[in-house]
Order: sequence, then C-alpha cells, then structure tokens
Amino acid sequence: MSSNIFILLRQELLLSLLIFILLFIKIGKERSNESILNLINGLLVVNLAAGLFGMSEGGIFNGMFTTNAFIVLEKNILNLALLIISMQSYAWLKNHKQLAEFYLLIFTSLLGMFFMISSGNLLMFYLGLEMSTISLAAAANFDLAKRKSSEAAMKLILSSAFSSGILLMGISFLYGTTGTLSFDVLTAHITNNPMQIFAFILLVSGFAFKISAVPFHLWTADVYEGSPVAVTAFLSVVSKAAVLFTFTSILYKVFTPIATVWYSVLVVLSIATILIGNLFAIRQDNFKRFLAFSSIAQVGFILIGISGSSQAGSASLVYFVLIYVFSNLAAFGVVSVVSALAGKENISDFKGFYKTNPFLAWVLTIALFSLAGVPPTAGFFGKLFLMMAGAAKNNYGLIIFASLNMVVSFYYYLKVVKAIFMDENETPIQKLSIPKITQLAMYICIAGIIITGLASLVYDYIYSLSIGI
Amino acid sequence: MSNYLYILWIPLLPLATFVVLGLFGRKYFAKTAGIISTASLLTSTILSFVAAKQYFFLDGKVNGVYQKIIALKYTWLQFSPNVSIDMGVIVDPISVMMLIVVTSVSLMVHVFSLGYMKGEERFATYYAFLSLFTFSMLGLILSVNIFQVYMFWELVGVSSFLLIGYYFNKPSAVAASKKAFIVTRFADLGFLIGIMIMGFYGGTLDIGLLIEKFTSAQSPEFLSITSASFLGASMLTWGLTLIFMGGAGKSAMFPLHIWLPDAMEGPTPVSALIHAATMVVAGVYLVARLFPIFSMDEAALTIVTYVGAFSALLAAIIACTQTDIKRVLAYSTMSQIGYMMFALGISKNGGENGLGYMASMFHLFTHAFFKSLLFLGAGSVIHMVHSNEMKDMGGLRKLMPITHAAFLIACLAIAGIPPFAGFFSKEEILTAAFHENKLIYGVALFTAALTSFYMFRLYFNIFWSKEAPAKAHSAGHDDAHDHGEGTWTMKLPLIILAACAVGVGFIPFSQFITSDGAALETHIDMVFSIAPVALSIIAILLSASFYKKENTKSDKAVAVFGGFYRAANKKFYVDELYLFITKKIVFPLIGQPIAWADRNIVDGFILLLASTTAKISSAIKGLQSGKVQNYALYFFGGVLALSVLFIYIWK
Amino acid sequence: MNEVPLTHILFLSTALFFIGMYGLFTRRNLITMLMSIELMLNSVNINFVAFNKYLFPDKLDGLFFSLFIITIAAAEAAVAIAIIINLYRSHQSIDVDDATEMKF
Amino acid sequence: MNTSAIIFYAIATLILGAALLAVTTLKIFRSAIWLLFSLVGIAALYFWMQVEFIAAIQIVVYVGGIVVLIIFSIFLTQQSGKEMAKPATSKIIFSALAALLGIAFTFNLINHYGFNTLSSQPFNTSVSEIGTQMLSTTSHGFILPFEVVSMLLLAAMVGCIVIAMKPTSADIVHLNKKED
Amino acid sequence: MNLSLLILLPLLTALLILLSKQLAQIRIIGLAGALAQLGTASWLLKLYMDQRAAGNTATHLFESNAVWFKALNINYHIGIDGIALAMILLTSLIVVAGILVSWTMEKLSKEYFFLLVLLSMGAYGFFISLDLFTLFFFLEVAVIPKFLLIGIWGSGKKENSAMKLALMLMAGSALVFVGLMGIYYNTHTFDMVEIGKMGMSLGVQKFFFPFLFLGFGIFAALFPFHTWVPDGHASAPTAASMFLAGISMKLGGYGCLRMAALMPDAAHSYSWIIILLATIAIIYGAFATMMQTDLKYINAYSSISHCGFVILGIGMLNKTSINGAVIQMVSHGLMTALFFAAIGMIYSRTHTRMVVQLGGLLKAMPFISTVFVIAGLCSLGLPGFSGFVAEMTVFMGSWQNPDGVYRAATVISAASIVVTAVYILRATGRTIMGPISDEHALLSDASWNEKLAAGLLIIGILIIGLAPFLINQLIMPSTDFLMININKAITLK
Repeated sequence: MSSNIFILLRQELLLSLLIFILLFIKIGKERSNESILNLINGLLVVNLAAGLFGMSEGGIFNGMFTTNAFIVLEKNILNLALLIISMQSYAWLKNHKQLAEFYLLIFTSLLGMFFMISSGNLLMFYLGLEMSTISLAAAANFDLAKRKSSEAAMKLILSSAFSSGILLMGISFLYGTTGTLSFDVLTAHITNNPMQIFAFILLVSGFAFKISAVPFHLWTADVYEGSPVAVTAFLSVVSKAAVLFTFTSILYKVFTPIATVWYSVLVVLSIATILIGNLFAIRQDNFKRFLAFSSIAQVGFILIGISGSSQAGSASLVYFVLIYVFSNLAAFGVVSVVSALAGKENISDFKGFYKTNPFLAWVLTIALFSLAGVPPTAGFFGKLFLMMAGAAKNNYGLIIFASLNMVVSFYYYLKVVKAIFMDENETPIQKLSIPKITQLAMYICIAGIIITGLASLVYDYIYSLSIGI
Repeated sequence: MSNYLYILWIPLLPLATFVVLGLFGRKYFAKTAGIISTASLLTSTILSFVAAKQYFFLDGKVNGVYQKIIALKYTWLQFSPNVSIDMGVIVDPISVMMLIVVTSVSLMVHVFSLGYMKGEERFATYYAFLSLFTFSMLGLILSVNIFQVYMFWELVGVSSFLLIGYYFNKPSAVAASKKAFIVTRFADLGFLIGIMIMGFYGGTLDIGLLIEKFTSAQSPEFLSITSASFLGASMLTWGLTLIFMGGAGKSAMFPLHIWLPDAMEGPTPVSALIHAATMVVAGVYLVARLFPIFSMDEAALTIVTYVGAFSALLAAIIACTQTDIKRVLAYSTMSQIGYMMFALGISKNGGENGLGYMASMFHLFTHAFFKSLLFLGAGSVIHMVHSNEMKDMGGLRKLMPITHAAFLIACLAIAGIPPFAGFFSKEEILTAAFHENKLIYGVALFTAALTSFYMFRLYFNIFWSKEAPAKAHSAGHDDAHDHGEGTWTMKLPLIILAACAVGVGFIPFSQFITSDGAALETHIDMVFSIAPVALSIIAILLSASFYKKENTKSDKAVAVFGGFYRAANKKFYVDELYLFITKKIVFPLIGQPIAWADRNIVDGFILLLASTTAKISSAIKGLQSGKVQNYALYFFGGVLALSVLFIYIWK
Repeated sequence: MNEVPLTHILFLSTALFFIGMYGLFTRRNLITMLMSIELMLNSVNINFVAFNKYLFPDKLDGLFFSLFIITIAAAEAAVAIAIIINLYRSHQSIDVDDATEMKF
Repeated sequence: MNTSAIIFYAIATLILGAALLAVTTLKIFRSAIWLLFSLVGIAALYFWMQVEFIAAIQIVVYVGGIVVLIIFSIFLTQQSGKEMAKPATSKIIFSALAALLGIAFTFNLINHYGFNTLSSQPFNTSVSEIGTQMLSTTSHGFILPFEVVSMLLLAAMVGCIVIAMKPTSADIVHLNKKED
Repeated sequence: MNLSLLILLPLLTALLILLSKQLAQIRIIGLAGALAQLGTASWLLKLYMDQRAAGNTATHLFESNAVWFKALNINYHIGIDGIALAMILLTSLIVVAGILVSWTMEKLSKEYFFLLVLLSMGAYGFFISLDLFTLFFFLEVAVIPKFLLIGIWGSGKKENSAMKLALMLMAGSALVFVGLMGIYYNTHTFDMVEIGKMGMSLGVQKFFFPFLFLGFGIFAALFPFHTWVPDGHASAPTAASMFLAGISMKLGGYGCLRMAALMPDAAHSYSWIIILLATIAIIYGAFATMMQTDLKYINAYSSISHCGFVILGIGMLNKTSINGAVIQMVSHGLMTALFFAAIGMIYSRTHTRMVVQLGGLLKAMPFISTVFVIAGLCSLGLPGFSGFVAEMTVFMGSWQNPDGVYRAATVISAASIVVTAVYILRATGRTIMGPISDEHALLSDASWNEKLAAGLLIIGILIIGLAPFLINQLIMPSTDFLMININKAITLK
C-alpha cells in the first residue's frame, strides 16, 4: 500500500507541498510580489502537469480515500481552473500585501475539495467540504478594507455554517439508520423509509447550497459581488465543480436504491433553479452578480444532465464543467482585469467597450456566447449534451421547459453583447494594458472554448472514463 | 411541317431588337434606334406575308380544309407527366391573319413614330418597348399551349403598362398605367383559374388536345368536367367564363373596360397599335382560339354574347359625349370589339352557322386598319395642335389635307358605308345576328347608327366647325420640323392605311377564315343592307347638322337628354364605383386593419411575453433581500418543502 | 442499564437543534448568531454519540465524527469571529441588518 | 423511573432551558453565559452517557475555547450590559413557526422510525482505544481525517491572522485607491 | 468532390479577413472568397449533372460520413441532392452580390465582412448536412452573425430588431431541438437517411412534428411567428437584409421540407393546418404590404407573403407543389435580394426609404430604377422572371388537390397576385415614376460594384425565368425521391 500511496495521493501531496512552500516564502526573505506570483504560477503548471500522467485507481485508508482515472481527470480540471484563475488575477494580486496567505487559503480550499471528491466516507466528505468552505470564507474577505468584501465573507461563513449544520443533521440520521459512514456499505442499507428520505433531503440541501441551486442559492449573488474577483471565480467554477462531482458520484454510487426519489428531487430543483436564475439574471447590472445568477441558471441545466443518471449523464457533466471552466473564467478574467485596472464592475460601464478594448471585448463576447450555448463555441455542445442526457428519461416537458429558458438566457447574454458592441457611451472604459500572463490565460480560455467543442475526442475521452448507474 | 419554322423569326426579330435597344439603346443607338427596329420589323412583316402566301395559297389547304399546323413545340416547364407549359408555333387561318394584322399595323406605327417621337429623350427606350410589345403579341398569337397564351398575355400587359407610363413623370400617365395593369391583372386572375380548371379536367394544357378532348361529347374528360359543378354551373362553364373574364379584361369589355380610356395617356402611336388594333383584340382572339370548346357550352357563349353587345352599346353612347378625341376613339374601339365579341357569341362551330365567327374575325381584320388609321390621324392632329380637346380644334382640313382625307375615309369605313372595309365586315356580323338573335340584331343596328354619329361628330369637330385657325396654332410651338402635318414618315402610314381601309373589304375573307377551316359561301344581300346603311347616313347627316358649323343645336340636344347625357358624359360612374370599392373598402377595411393587427396584436403578443418576464423578475426581486437571516429562513423553508413533498405527497 | 429510550435523547438533540436555528433566525447580533450555530452543531454531536452508543457500539464512527465536528466547529468559530471583527472595523457595527449593502 | 433517568431529564431541562435563554435574552453578555451553561449541560450529558473523553473535549474546546473566544470578541465589539436590538415581531413569529414545524416534523419521523435499542454490547471508549484508532491506518483508523483536519486548522489559523490583523495605514490607502 | 470545401472556403476567407489589415485588402479577400464559393458551387453543379447523366441514381451524391461524437452516435454526414444544390447555388450567388453591394462599408469593415462570410458558412453547412445534429449546429451558427450585423451596422431601432430577431430565431431552434431529441430517442440516430429508412410510429411523429415544423417555420416567417421579419429586414444593413431574406429564411423553408419528408405521416395529417397558416400568411402578408410606406417594410412583408407559397407548396405534399416550393425558395431568394439591393442603393443616395419622400428616380438613376422595376415585376410573377415559374408551379401543384378546402386555399393564394400587383405598382409608381424632387435630381447612378451585383442576381432570375426546364432538371429527380416516402404515407391513409 505504502508503495502506491504516493501515486494515488500525488495530487493532494503536491498541493500540500505547495502550501508549505508558501509558508516558507512567507517566513523567508522579502520578495517582490511579481517574483512570487511567477514562482507560484510556475509551480501550478507543474502541479497540473503532475496530474496528467500515471492514472491509477484504488482506495487507501480502508476506503476513506478512493481514486480512479475519472476522479483524477476531475481533479486535473480543477487544477487547470486554479492555474487560469491565478494567471488572471495577476493584476489584482500584484499589489496585494498578503498574496502568499491568499494562495495558501485557496490551495487549502482546493485540497479540501480533492479530499471531498475522492472521499469514500461521509466523514472525509464532510471534512473536505468544511476545509474548502472555511478557507474560502477567509479568502472572500481579502479585500480587507472593502465593506462589501467583509459583508460577503460574513454572509458566506454564516450561511455555510448553517448549511453544514443541516448537512450534519442529515448525516447523523443516515448514520443512525444505517450504522455506517462508508459509502460502499451505506448503499446496502438505503431504503426509502421516511427517515432516510428526510436524511437524504437534508444531505441534498447541503449540496444544493454549495452548488447554489434554488432555493438554497440566496447567498450566491451577494458573496460573488462582494468578494475579490479571483475568489468569485474560484467559487463559481472550482468549488461548484468539485461539489457537483462529489454530488454526482454519491448519487450514482450511494443512493441508487432511491434513484426515483432523487430523480424527482433533481427535476424539481432544476426547474426552480433555471427559472429563478434566469429571472434574476435578466435584471442585474453588476457584472459579478449577473454572472452569479447566470451560473445559477447553468447549474439548473447541469442538474438536468445529472438527472439522466446514465454514463452520458456524468460524462456530459464533466464535459460541461470543463467547458464552463473555460467560458466562465474567460468572462471573469475580463471582469477581473477591468475591475482591477479601471475599477468598474457594472454592465452599463461596458457600453462602447469594443471601441476601446477590442481584444477584451471579443474575449468577453466569445465567453458569453459559449455560456449562452451558441455554436461553434463549446458551450453549445456542453449544454446540448446535458439536455440530451436529461432527455434520456423521456421527460420531454422538462426538455421543452429548459430549451425555452435557454431563449431567456440568450436575452441577457445578448444584452451584454449589445452593451459592448452597439451602445454608445461618451465615457467608455479607457484602453487597458493587460498583463502578458493574463493575456495568455485568456488565449488559453478561447482556445479551450473553440477546441473542446469541435474536437470530439475530448468528449469521447471523458465518456470512456465516466460511469453511470 | 418544319417548313414553317421560319415563322419563329417573326417574333424573335422584335425580341432581338428589344434586347439590343434595351441594353445598349441609351448609349449607342439614341438616334438610330427607330431605324433599327423599323428595319427588323419590316423583315418580320415580309416574313409574315410570305407565310400567309404559303399557308393560304400553297400548302395550307388539305382537301378544302385549312389545317392546324404545329410548326414547333418545345416543353418549357413540366408540371407533371402530361401537364406542362409548351412553347410553340401554331399555324392556322386566324394566327396567320393575326400575324399580318399585327406586323403591318405595328410597322405603320413604327414608321409613324419615327416622326412623331422625334427628339424624345428616351427615344430608344420607346422603340425597345414597342418591339417588346410586338414580340409578345406575336408570341400570343402563335401560342400552342393555353399557358403559353397566358404568359404572353401577361407580357403584353406589362409592355402596354410600360408604354402607357412612357411619360413617367406625368402623374396622370403613371396612374393610367397602374390602372391598366391592375385591372387587367384582376381579369388575368380569372384567366389563370380558368386555365387551372381546364388543365385539371383536361389533363393537359395543350390547346389542340384540350379542344380534342372537350369537343367529343363522350370523352371521359368532357363527362367529368360537365358533371362536376360548382354553385349550379358546370365546371366547363366556370372554366370558359373565367377564361373569357381574362379576355374581357384585355379587350376592355364591360365591366372591365375602365382602363382603356385612361390608357390614352400614352403616346398616340402606342394607342394606335396597342389600344386599337392589336392587344385589345387579344380577348377576341382568345375566344376564337378556344371557340370549339366555347361552342360546346351554351351558357358561356350567352355570357360572351350579352357582355359583348352591352359593351358595344354602352361604349357607343358614352363616345357620343366625350370631348377628348382620343377618348372618343377609345370608346369606339370598345364598341367595335363588343361587336366582334357578340358576333362570336352568336356563332356556332362550323358550317353555315359559323358565319358569326368568320364575321367577327373579318371585322377584327378590317377594324385593325381603319382604327389604327383613325388613331394615327388623331395623332398627327394632336401633334400639330398639341391638345386632345375638340374645342382646341376645328377647320383643320386646309392645314392638313392628307390627314383630313385619310380620316374621312376611316370614318366612312367605320360607319359602314360601302364600299369601305367596315361595310363588309359589319354586314356579315349583322346578318349573323339577324339569323341568330333579333334582340342582338337591334342593338347592333342602333349601335351602328350611333357609331356613325359620334365618328362624324369627331370628324366635323376636328376639320370643320370653326374657321381655319391662323398659323398662330402652329407658330405656338417650336419644333424645328414643324410644317403642317409633319414629316413624310408620318404621312406615309396614313396613306397606306387609308388604302387598306378602302381595299381590304374586298378580300373574300370567308374563303380563308372560318370556324372549321372549310371555305364558306357568303354574299352581300343588298336588301338586307339597306337598313343599316340608311341609318348610318341619317346619323351622319344629323351630326353634320349639329357640328359642321358652329351652332347651338348640339346644346339643345344635350338639354333634351339632360341627366342621361350627364351620366353618359361621366361614363355612367363606373370609375367612381371602382374608386369607391378600392379607396373606401379594400384599403381602409382590409388593408389597414391587417397592418394594424400585425403591429399591435401579433407582434404585440410577442412583446407582451417579453415585458411580462421583465415584470415578474422585478416583482420577485424581494427574495434577494440581502438579509442573511432571511436567506437561512428560505433555506430551511426549502428543506421542509422538499421533505414534505417527497415524504408525504409523492409517496 | 437505562430506561431512557434513545428517542428521548434524539428529541433533546432535535429540540436543541431547532432552538439554535430559531436563534439564528431571530438574533440580529452576529456573535449571538454564531452562538446559535454552535448550539446546532452540539445537537448534532449528541446525535452521533447517542447513535453510536445505543445502536452501533461495535465501532466508534459516531464518536470520532463528533470529535471532528467539535474541532471544525472551533475552527469555523475562529474564522467567523475574525470575519466579524473585520466587519465591525469597516461597519462600526455587528448588527446583521446593517450589513445588507448587496441585495436584489 | 430510576435515578439515571431522572438525572437525564434534569440535564435535558438544563440544556434546553439554558439554550432557550441563550437565544432569547437581550443582554449579549448574559446570552453568552447561558450558552456556557448549555454547553456544560451537554458535557454533563456525555458524562451521563459514559463517554468521558468526549465530555472532556467538550469542556476543553467549547467551554475553555470557543466561549472564551466569543466573550473576548464581545468585549472587542461592544460595551457589555447594553441591550441588543429587539428582533421584529413578524420575524420572531415566522422563525418560531419554522422551528416548531421542524421540531414537529422531525419528532414525528423519529417516532415512526422508532430507533429500537436492542444491542447491548459493551461500548469501549477508553482514551487509549480512541488514541490508537485515531492514529491507525488499519480499518477503523482515522489517521487521514486527522491529517486533513490539521491542514484545515493551519489554514483557519492563517486566515484568522490575516483577516483580524489591523491593516496598516498603507494598505488602507492603496485599497481605498483601488476602491476608487 | 469533397463537400467540406464549401465550409472550408468561407472559413478560410473569414480567417484571412481577420488577419488582413487595411480596407482594400479586406474587400479583395472577401470578394475573392465569395467568387471562389460561386466557382465551387457551379463546378459542383457541373459534376452533379455529369453524375446524374452518367446514370447515378443515388439519393444523395458526394456523400461522406465521418464519425463526430462516437458516444452519442453523432456523425458529420454530408451529401447533396438537387434541392440542396439549388440552395447552395442560390447562397453562393447572393454572397457575391452581398459582398459587392457592401463594398463601400467603412464602419468596422473587417468585422462586417467577417460576419457576412461566417453567415454564409452556416448556410452552406446547413444545406449539405444529412445529419440532424450537424444540421442543427449550422442552423444556429447562422443566427448570431445576424444579430451582430443588424445590431451594429443597422439603422433605425436596430438593437430591438436585432434582439427580437435573435430571440425568435433561437426560440425556433429551441423547438427544433426538442423535436430532434424526440427523434433521437426514438430512432437512436441523427442520420436523416437512416431515419428515413426506419420511419417512426405515427404517435411519435404526431407529437414531435409540430415542434420541428414550427421551429423551422419561425425561420421561414410562418404566420403568426413572422414578426421578426419586418423589423429585422428593415433595420438590417443592405447586405444583411439580402442574406436574411435570401439565405436565412430559406434555411427555414428547407428545414420544413426535410422534416415533412422525414415524418410524412404527421405531415400528411397536419397538412390542413400547414395549408391554413400558409394561406393566411400569403394573403395577410400581401394586404399588410399594401399599407406600408417604407420600402424595406414593403419588401419584408412581401417576403412573408412569398414565403407563404413555399409553406403552401410543402403543405400540399405533392410532387409539383413541392417542386414549386423549392423553385419559389430559389426565386424568392434571388428576387428579394435584388430588391433589397436596389432599395439599399436608393437609400444610400437619398437617405430615405419613405415612399412619399421619393419619386421620379428613373430620371436621376435609370439603372437602379430599372433594377427596382425588374425586381418588382419578378415579385409580381411576370413571365420571363423566376417568380412566375415558381408561383405557377405551386398553383398547379396545389390545384391537383381536388379537396374543396385545398381548392379554396389555392384560389385565395392565387388572388394574392392581384394584391401583389397593387403594392408593387404603388411602390414603383411613387418612387420610380412621377415627378422628381430637385435634390434627388442630381444624384448619381449605380457604381460598378452595384451594377455587377444587380447584374448577377438578374441573370439568376432570368435563367430560371426563361429556361425553367433547367432548374426542373436539377430538382425533379430529388423531389421524386422525397415523394417516395410521402406517397407511402398518403396511400397508407
């Protein structure tokens, strides 16, 4: 066991290593932020690379930690997201005093997610969840003197504490009714007696809170708006993705006996989520808030995909998340650059943006199109495959509802595009000089948006790894 | 019979002219356009005479009967296995006769226009349009397929539209052209539906086959079309009537005649060509072409008869009251075509009873010459006086002797005074009418009298009534070439046509053109002719006493008729009726409501969807209150709701 | 050894849980809200220990779980209080209704 | 109804009563003290359940740690003795309703499920036992969670320090600048 | 020949345009690309005809089938039949004309041409794809460029029009998507050919056909979902209007046709609704046009009326009518593009499209006026122009349907030719004829590029109008293939 423990745990170990390196950086001699950032980004590249080879699967610590190629892939996606985020928040972090601590928190959070994803046991799952949440809550406060930032952090920590309370209640009841914490054993004891369904729903609400599904989403917009863009991006992409992965695997692995129940739960949640997300997104002006609600709507679609509960379901989920990483981060990248260099975060500020910053405008536009699901961007495929997976249950009412809501979502995405390209503005955002590294990140995103969709091998690869019920 | 293939050149030459002039005329042929097109048309005229000679005298006749010869047939557009539009050339008595008429009259007009249109800015365009018209008219004549007829029918219509609207910056001309096109289009709708009915039941669009199928009373097609009925009338009647509707539209039969008088806005030579000799008789030609089928259906023929007769009478009455000389001529045209129509209507197919048919064709023939002559005469008069109004004329006989002579001949011809052309054809028609239908005969007789009255009213008003005006008239305008009647190119056609107006009556028409192709023995019965001729002469004298010298007799007459006169002068308010229907019903009661509904109801619904969504979204924004405690509350509410839902409701 | 049925202990914990929830809903002072959350977590702890003791004594899962919950609760509380203090610095108040800048 | 039962119900009343007062009293300092009592009561409950180790931890961490922390933060953030703002009655009603509903619902479910206690095996919770399991990698070993939690605590610590540290004037300046 | 060339060419052009620097370069590249497309299309036509002449009776020629998403059985399956080829030719012709017309576009010209080319790529892909997913993909590719084209370069209340257009079209494609899902989960393939072989149960067809037909119908301005047409066309820049009416509305018609062939039973049982809607659209559009005072609105509404003929032809479900529908698509594409081009030329000179403010343009700009008149005459179905052929074929086809209701529909639709004449002549009479105002009298006539563009389109119109047997030759065999399925369904009733 100890032989392959390093291989199985390599991503986690690497991350912990990074964390310690950060500590040394902190206590070591004073360095310029730029050098630190470059160093960290370099390390992140290594970290990402390390995950890419040596797929191996198995469980250690008697099943508390399990991994396989699919999980490794998921973690790699998260690593990639982290790398892109850190490249894009260069401008913001360049003149932040505690960037080492910031990275430390973010890494810890990611580490927690890793443990959560490969948790084979409710305890590990809970620990991972808390680990990611607590450190994120701290990170959310990193615009220390911003009122909004601390408000956001407060809202995040309180509501997540509350939700984890509920989650724990659920877990405790599960434990009480089954007498075990490990997933493999759990499945055998799951029946659809009210107590367990109640416990299950408490559990689901905990998940729903993290992925901000309606009606557990209310913290999302405020936190997104308040926290630093980097954290917002991390919240909206990485943490959401991690929880979704875990959620799916738990649903597919553990709760198979009550599949019918959770299918209908998912349907209800998805309908509510899409609807509310769209309705609120329509009327937002703050860009981060807007993205928050749009991402809520996206989660609704994801839930539809998961509800397909087939191999295609989990595959399309991971596929969509990958695409979502590119698209959403491209959007956030532009927003973060603009907010860091021009201090503007409102959609109305983006009027006439194309005249002054064509490059950023195009990046943002392509990202938005991908989010809206317009071909040839990858978002089109992502969304379609999700819906196809959902349609497998022949629940066409849901599909009709979803596809009509896609039209609504088109409206607000196109509204932003309209602001960027068509609206006149006498005081547009001035010409911004983007850090090279950020530019690179954006190029990566765009490339991803284009390639991931058209090159079918990405999807086929994911599909080959994924599992269904 | 491929040796008629050269006939194809007769229409193609004008077409070529049109293309050339249309594309390059403005640039390269601004001056020479007239010559070019006249030349090409001269060629086709000669060709058509050659064809006539070959057909009538050499090989057209097979054991005493003139054959229908399909010189060419090419499938142009296939609808379904045996229904298709074919382009082709048919050679039979009437088509050859029409070839002669169209080409020669058109040639005259071309020549006349050389002088008349001289110095026009769009001289080339004018000739391009003329050629286009000639081409389409010839194509119409030679059609082998009823849909081919329809196509050239439309083309004729559009070229007439273009020519009427030739003075495009004159609003009245534009209005007239629009009116002409739309009215005829409306008629063509009927024509189209008629064609579809025929095509559906006949299973073909080929005229020959159609005639074949619908004339044998046993053929399944015939049975099916006669057995199928709609609103009490058999489909055959419907089909034929609708087709006739098309014809009536082009031939300005009541109630579709309103466009013809206004069409006089176009250049006078155009009126001479299109609205006197050729296009307006297309309707007659169409009926004649399908006559065998018509003759199978009494009802349709009756309609043709009475429409024709009524139009003839009505037009004649109106003509007596008009003061614009071209309008007078227009109405007389309408009246004469009415003659031809009812002549067809009362005719039977074949043999002695086919007299009406033959007579109608004959009248068509003769009328073409003297009516175009009249128009060209009027043209040169107008060219000199620069006005269409009678009151501006008078005593012109000294100033323009040739015109005067030609015009007089034409008037005599149309009045049916022997030995002029009109006399013979009219006699035949009257004879036919007398044998078939006394009522029609009466109408015809009365109309004949009216005709001679208003024609001579016209004649006297132009050439006599006042004193010969001083040169002042002509001194008024500044055309370089102004001396009396204008150039020889304008005089020559008058002379030729006058000659025709005298001569063509003597052609033994019945030898060549009859309903069944076999020769028909006709003789002018002197006794019978007394009545019409006498009436005409009386009418002429009457109008002479009214208008030869300026006097008040006419006003007295007007006073006598009073209201009736005013009504007639206002063309019996038909125009007003149409105006009412369009301006007061179609536009405000159909068009505007639909346009409004589209903006406000159909589109409004879409917009409503959008605005409702926005409303809802701002209505529920309270959920996001920013108070973290409420968030927790909702959170727990969600949990409870889900649990209740899935534990108690969705068991 | 005990006549107290497990369900009663569960009732106790549940009641405690919802009392805590009530506190979270009603308290406007952030620190007291934090206290309420602590109550909720404690009730969960009781659950775990009780289940472990009375139903599945062969393993110590529940017990350990509660141990970790206590630890994490501590960490959470620490971070939360740090955040609250920072909020107090910027808002000069720890009333939750004063921190509602971001809404709708 | 024997003594242990009586003790249990006594403890239960203490816990619930203290908790109730903790969430209702208007004097923040008092509510902290009530919370303290409630936590101590829970510790007592653990003793009653003969899981002394947990009880000890409860005392140490909660009473000795969290409550103290809370009290300090109270001192930091406001002057004691001052009444807190009263919550809106409507909010009280709704919250109470929600809580009661929740209680009723859960009670009902628990009743129906009726966790019947049949097993009476010994429940060995000696500290040594716990210690070995905590650090063993064999089955029922909790070494991994232990490590993970250590990372978590580290992160939490760092986070607390960064956030709670009084920002130097320099930061304020440039942050404000950034805030435009 | 590999059909993917039709996608690659525009793609290449677009990329080159992005790379190129100054205006002249962009124009040249754009034009070159467009001409290349035209060349390819005509070359394709030649090859196709040769194949057919050589006795190749396969339904689709130049087929190639590559696996795209293996897991979901999505294939990049392309191939053309006569109908698709006709559409491709139409597209390529209009693209060239559009590029030429927008030769003088100064504002953001790079983006402008880029989007135009992108749009054309979508159209090509749509027409060549035999796999429903690919079809859908390209259908949506063609939407967003329209939004940007109208919104950025448009006139009037362009943003709203662009938004309305984009949303309605997206709603259309959403419906289509639902239908596709239905088909996919009942046949487990997207391949039209295989689906055609398999067929679907009547129930399935009847449930999903409406989604598909309505979805595509929105693209084809099916009443009452046509309201994006007037605003969209009116606000769009000239070339965009040409593309919209000339190409993208055809996507809808083509899609409807394919769907009808794919689900013949449903199509047959719903035909009366289709015909009803089509007839309403025809006559309603005609009357609505009569009331318009803005030239672009006139043409837009007339497009509604004309596209009604396409739907009518499809709804009648017999060979002649479907033939007519196809011809009408091509003809309307050319004719309306020509019309918009003429209007654009007039607008760019007079800066007004209001009929009442124009007049007597024939004096100042004879060429443009002639083009205008030709377009008008074509649209009122004058023999010799394509409009006549198309409409007559539709009429003859629908008249073959002896049922009284269908007869009535046919007659009503036929009646629209009179209304058409009315509005066309009104427009012509007011703008081209009549007295001209002084400031307009001095305006210049068409420039070389405009002449070229108009010339191309007119040639197209004339070819169809004068030698319809050519296009029939191209289309008829393919319609026969379509009819095989449909007739089965009808006789089955």
